[in-house]
Amino acid sequence: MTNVKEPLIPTVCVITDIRQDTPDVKTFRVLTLDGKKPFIHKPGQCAMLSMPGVGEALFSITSSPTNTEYVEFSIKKCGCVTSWLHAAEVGQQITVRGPYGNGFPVETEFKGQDMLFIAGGIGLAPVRSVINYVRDNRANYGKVDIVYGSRSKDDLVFYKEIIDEWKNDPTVNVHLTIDREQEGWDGHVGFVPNFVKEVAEKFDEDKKAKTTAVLCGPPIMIKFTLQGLGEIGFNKEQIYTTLELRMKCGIGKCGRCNVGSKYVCKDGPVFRMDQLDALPDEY
Amino acid sequence: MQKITREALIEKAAALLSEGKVDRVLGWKSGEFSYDVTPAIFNNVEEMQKDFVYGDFSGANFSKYLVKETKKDGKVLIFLKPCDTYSFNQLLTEHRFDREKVYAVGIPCDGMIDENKIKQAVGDGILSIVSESETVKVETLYDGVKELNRADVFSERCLNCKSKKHVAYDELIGEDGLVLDSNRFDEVAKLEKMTADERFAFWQNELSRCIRCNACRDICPACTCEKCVFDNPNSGVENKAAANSFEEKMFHIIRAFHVAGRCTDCGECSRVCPQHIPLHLLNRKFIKDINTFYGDYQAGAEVGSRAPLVNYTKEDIEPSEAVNRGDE
Amino acid sequence: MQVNEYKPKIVAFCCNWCSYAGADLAGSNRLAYPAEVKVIRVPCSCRVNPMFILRAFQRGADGVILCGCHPGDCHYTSGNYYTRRRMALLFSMLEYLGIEKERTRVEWVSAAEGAKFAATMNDFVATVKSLGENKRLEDLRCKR
Amino acid sequence: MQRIGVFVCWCGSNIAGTVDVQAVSDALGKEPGVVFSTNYQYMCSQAGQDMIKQAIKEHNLTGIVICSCSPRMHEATFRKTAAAAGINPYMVEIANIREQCSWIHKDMKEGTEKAIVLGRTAIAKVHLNTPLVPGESPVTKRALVIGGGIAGIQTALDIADAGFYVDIVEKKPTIGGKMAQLDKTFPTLDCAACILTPKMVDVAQHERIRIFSYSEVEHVSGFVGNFDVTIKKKARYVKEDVCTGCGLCTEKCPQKKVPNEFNLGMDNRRAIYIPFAQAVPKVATIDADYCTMLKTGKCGVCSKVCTAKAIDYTQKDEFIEEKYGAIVAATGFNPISMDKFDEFAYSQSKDVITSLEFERLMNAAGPTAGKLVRPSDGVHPHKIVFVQCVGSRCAACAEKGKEYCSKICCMYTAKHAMLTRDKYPDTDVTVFYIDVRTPGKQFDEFYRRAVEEYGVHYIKGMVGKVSPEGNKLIVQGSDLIANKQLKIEADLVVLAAAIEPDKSARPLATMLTASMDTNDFFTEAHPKLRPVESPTAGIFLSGACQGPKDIPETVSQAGAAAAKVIGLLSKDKLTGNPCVAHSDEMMCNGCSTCEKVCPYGAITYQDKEFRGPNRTTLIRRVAQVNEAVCQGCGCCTVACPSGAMDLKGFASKQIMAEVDAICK
Amino acid sequence: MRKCSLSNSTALFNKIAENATLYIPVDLEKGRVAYKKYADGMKMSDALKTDRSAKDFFFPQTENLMEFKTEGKSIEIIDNRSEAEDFVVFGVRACDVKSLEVLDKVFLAEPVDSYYKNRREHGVIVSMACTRPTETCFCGTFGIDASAPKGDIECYKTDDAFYFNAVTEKGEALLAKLDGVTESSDEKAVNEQKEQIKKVLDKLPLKDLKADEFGADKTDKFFNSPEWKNLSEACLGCGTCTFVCPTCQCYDIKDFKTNKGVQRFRCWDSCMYSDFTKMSAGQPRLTQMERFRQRFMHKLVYFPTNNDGMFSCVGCGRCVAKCPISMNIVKVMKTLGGKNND
Repeated sequence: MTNVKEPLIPTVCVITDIRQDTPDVKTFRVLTLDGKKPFIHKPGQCAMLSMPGVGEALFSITSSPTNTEYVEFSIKKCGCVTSWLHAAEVGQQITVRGPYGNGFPVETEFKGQDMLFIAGGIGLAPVRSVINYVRDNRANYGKVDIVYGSRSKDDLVFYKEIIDEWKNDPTVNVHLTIDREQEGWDGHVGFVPNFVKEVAEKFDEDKKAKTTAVLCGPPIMIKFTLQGLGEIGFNKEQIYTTLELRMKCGIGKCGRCNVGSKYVCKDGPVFRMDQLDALPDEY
Repeated sequence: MQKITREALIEKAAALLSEGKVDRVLGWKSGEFSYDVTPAIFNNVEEMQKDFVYGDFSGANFSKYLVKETKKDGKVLIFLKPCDTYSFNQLLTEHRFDREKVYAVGIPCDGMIDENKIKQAVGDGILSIVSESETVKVETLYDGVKELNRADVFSERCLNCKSKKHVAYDELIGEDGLVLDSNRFDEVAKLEKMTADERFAFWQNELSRCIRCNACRDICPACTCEKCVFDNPNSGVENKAAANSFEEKMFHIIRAFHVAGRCTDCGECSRVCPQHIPLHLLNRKFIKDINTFYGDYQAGAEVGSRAPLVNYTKEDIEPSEAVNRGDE
Repeated sequence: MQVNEYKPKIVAFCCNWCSYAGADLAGSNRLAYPAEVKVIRVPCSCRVNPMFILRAFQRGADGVILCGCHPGDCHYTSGNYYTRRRMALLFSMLEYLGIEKERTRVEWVSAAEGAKFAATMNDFVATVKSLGENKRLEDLRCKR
Repeated sequence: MQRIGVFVCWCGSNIAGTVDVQAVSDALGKEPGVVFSTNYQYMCSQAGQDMIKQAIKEHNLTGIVICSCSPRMHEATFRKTAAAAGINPYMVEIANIREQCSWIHKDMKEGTEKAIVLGRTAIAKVHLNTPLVPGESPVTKRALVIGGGIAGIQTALDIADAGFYVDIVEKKPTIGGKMAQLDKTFPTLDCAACILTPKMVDVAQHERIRIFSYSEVEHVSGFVGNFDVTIKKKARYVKEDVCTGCGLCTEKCPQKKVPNEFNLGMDNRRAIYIPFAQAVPKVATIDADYCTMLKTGKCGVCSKVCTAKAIDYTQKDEFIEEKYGAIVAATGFNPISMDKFDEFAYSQSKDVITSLEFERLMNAAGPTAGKLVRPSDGVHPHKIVFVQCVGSRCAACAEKGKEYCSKICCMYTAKHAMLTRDKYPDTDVTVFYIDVRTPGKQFDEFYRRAVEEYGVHYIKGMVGKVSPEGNKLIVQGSDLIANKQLKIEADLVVLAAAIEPDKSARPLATMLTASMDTNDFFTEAHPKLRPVESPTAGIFLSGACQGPKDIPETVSQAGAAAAKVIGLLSKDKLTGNPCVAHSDEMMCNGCSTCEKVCPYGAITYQDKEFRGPNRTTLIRRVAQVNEAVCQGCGCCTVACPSGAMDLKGFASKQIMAEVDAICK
Repeated sequence: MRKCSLSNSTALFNKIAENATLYIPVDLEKGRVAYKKYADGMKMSDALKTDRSAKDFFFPQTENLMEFKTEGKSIEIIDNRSEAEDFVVFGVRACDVKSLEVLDKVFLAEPVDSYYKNRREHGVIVSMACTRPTETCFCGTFGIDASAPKGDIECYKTDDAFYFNAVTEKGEALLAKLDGVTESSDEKAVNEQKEQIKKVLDKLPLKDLKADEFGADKTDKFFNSPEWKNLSEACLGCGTCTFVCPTCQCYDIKDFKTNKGVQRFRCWDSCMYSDFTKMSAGQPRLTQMERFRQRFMHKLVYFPTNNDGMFSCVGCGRCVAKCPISMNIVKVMKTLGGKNND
């Protein structure tokens, strides 16, 4: 196990930085009270953040494990805890427990593979952790393509990082798209599934075979992207996604996050598409 | 009163189904033992002939199922015992189901049996229960056949039956009965006569057993909220399990209060309580008070009546008088 | 050593039009009543949900008093008539559960009855004081 | 999470005298969400308000808590301040640390502690406040004045003169009210009729005023700017538009034995009558209780003599429905009944009369044509005793009298005494009084003249008993100054009966949802700052229905009420109260419980489509609140078992947060 | 094997109570049976089952996890668990003994639930064979032997005596302390009782109920069965079955604002509740059918899949007796279980 001591008792941490990414997404930098990272994690893992009296909720860790200074969470305002967090200020303490879940197999299955990252909207949050992990361990992976789309330019999370760092990284191909035409946008316009198909269609068969796709976004996007990738010859074994379902305890005991016999918080949240297919349709 | 047989009901249902007056039947389905009868939907006579039962354990009040059933297509046949008809009317008053989608057949009832009383009387291992007019023959694993008086194993609520009269139906099988003079408030009166300390001890003992399974609420024909306040995180009173005696009381007081003036005293809450808490004594207290303070009122007696808590007179009793009646 | 006098917590719900104004009048006339009484302003006594009253007890109140316009004087015509029925039933139920009936009260106080407001509060606080702490409807968690 | 600013007001020493305001602002500054906390001498002053505005901008505040006087005093002020600084006015909460804290507690420690709790409570509430936007509703540009006495007349004239339509509803056959019954008025002694009747004529002739005489308000619904009123025009069996007021019928009517209420029953009138010569409208009215034709179907004299053919025995009560933007209550007063005052022998002797009866006796148009004689035998009285405060200031005898001072008796008694002495210098006049109160312009001078110039005997003391003995009245009383018991033989005793609101006021108040005090006087929205408005929006108060008043006061209040009405009617739109009920459709089960308790009929039901599980559509019956009609009482919120109904500004969660904060 | 005559049972209970808090099943009014903290002279119930299972001792209905104090922007966590005291639960039947094994699989699996573990370590189970199993019993379906339950101490009550046998170290330690009130004995009476029980078990109406069709990796076989709809039709969505169930362990974690801080506690939750899986993003188990299916799939398929074939139903029959509408796992198994259960 990682550094989880009492599984349900969290650690007090402090928000040291808040960045407004999009109108409804903020990224929170979190450190322990003595200024350290709260935990060591794997890309794709989650952690439980809470404000006592407001509630506890699970968020994917957006920062890469290779970041030695802090962890970050990018959070979309949608419920009670998230609204509270969005109203919080730097210096606010919160409680943190985790990390939870299996994470992406970056040190095993992903090694040596070409990576195709596909994300829509806030779905980039967990994927960013892997992208930066891969960039920081560049030698271990093949080519990297990132397809990312959102409703509008303003809704692209991490836009600055994408433009300043990813786009400037010669080893990474960034493909951005937005749903509808917008003034001041000269990039691609269209939905992610079609765009992915466009991008990946250009891969030769060899590359297609050694590419692993990491997919995260709204269910409808996932559905059509899968369909598209299938059409151009991707296997389900090549595609990974991450689920975030009704998790409460984070340790596979409270009984609500199972899909069939798998607990999302423990056995997931990262599933390979073929594994997911084997589970009953209840997610 | 004539005994209604399973066959008579199947015959009635068969006729209605074949005439196309109804599309399905809400009825009682036999179980593993003599007493574990389950509400079920029967789509045809064959299904009924296979599993439909009507007897001493067909006590469940089906009215509440109409909320769900009338959202579906087609018309449903429901058999209503006299006490069920009050809930039926109350639900109609509150616009909770579509009357057009229901065909209600009133059936007489001479009281249901409480299997727990049988279990208490004969012990473990009940293999069969055969009902006769005055007695009940119970075969057990350990002691052979025992004969019990029906009257001794009647459901508590049937012992205090308030009415044999059907207040709603499309069709009646058999003859209608009368509204009865019941002694259903005796237990409440007994409690009222106790000292405050005794009452407190009584309820503390009863309510402390509550496991908050919500069976009382979920079976209650008056509890048909889209979302109960106790389940709604925004209500400010949501709680899942009573953490202490306060929350036990809170839940039961508020639940009783929310159904005050709407509760028909069908007794389902006490019947289903796995902890055997006499919850009906809370509801009956409100009914008794309402009758005393504001004049007799029977929820569900007629559709559209104005419940006491949504009504008033200028001469109503003051709260201080309401609690000081026993002092003189 | 100084013995700490028992100070009950009293929540008073007052309707905006009569009783809250009555409380204000008591203030304007400098009619003293114990500081243990804290008023919550509601538009009408009929806004007071039995849940609020139970909530107050849960949170550690020792007495809850509900003040509204005199029957017939409701700013909203009929609100206090409903209050009267609701509270008659609720209080009767609380008593049925063995909870001291003196901890809850409904009093009709008009905007002109500053003196009655003060007298009522003095009397209510004294009554609750004589009962002592609320033990039968308490939630110990809240007291921590 | 709100960013809350806390502002603690000293109110000079009003608050700071018993509350350590610094300690309060310090303590509240530590509460969660509070980013700014301060205190100041007068928060309501311009400087104080500027301070709030500045803090809102500097600290980017989203919620405001003011610890000050009652919200009934300055809530509106501070809401405006907040709005001026750009935040929603409903993000302001007031902690009442003056009326409900500093003024009632003497101990600094106690006061400070309580003020902190009250502040915390307000903070807890503000945390859950949401910006509210009031709805708008149109204003019907017509006013209704209920009561046609001098108050109603003046109000109606002023409103009409400002260009708005006014209807007066008067239950009697004529307008004029009490003032029409008076002889002279104090302190100027000018004749009441001379100054009143021209105004009555003005009303009758005003193009924007309609008079519904012999009419009553039957039903009122709606709300400020939009009242729907049903007026019952009682059948008077005379066609109002046809009758010329010639009065022939009133002379020919064979039914002569009807007590004349205008003269307080001291003489008789006919069954068909015109109350007095200057009545407006000058139209005859048949008293159905006495008319032989209406009772037996035999007579018809009046119909026969009426050349205008105005008599209509088949007339029925007529119901008129009209919309109004504002309603003025001007229902006036009556002397209380003397039935319970047996000690003054009012019911035993005809020569014990009330002051109003005396007024009629002195009036040239009265039963004796102005000649002062004893009602019993018509003999001129040589000794008159006036008894003041009969039923007034009667704290000990609340079951028969009134606790309050009736205010006008001292002056009219002085007037009566003076007029008596002036007309009949041979008549000896004695006045028993508790105190003589003369706080009005020229009042004390008037009273002094009665004593000094007219030789009226004023005796401080109360009359204990009046007993008829032969044709005399023995008045037993005490002279508190001489400290002796007196026994006076009088010919006439005049009782200054207390005055009380007209009996029609209470049912009217219920219809108007306007509040009343224990004495059935209408309550004003604020005793000092809003004395002519009822707390119920759109209802205004004119004259003695709000409290005892003399004529000048009544007229000035009538004008003031008119000004308020004009202010209201001159608006095209009204912004409503945003603190209204709101139904959460997802929670509502359509049971109709809330609809049944709503006093305004603001709740209706609608079948609406909702998304069900698995892409199905559900149709559910759900409650809808008409925000323009809802007045925000919150009755529905408690009736609703599922908690779907909540009240904006007084949400369940907010109230519970307040409860929590108080009980902490 | 140790023996203690029934006439000496008060001394026995007193002796146990000297060492640890003792809970024994007690008969209450109207046929209720519940565990009560033993007090001198208290009479033990002979009833087959307590209304609520022994689960409550280890996984209580509500339990405080921790407290928080907040001031300004800072938070303090206070782990205010009280030291668990040693306790003994007397007379736990085979099904309930097995249920603890099921709960162990959940709570003692990594990461270990220390709250549960703490109680488990401090609790001693004295199991007792069922001499009079009832018609709702079907522990045999899951391979449980009602005649030989294995608590920390196994206990057999005959007409005249208690017989004890320590099973675990904890049991041995406790039994050793009872030397003064027990005597050594052979196993004859116990064996006779076991034989007797076996005969009765063979006569139970549910003796033929088989679980063979269910078990690990059978998700596909049952998940999409059309029967779920009919089975769940009448389900009220109350939590009775889950709360009387000795193996149901779903919980919720909630915060309660006290007057001074925040208390985080956990309480039982039920997969039958409509809001169990509700979250801001949606509801994966939309109707009662899905929730109903979840409960039985979990007991009969998912749990065995994750725990080497162990079912998370122990056949105690409480849900069979308590369900307000008499729907239960037996009916589910018979309906879904194909030919074996016809």
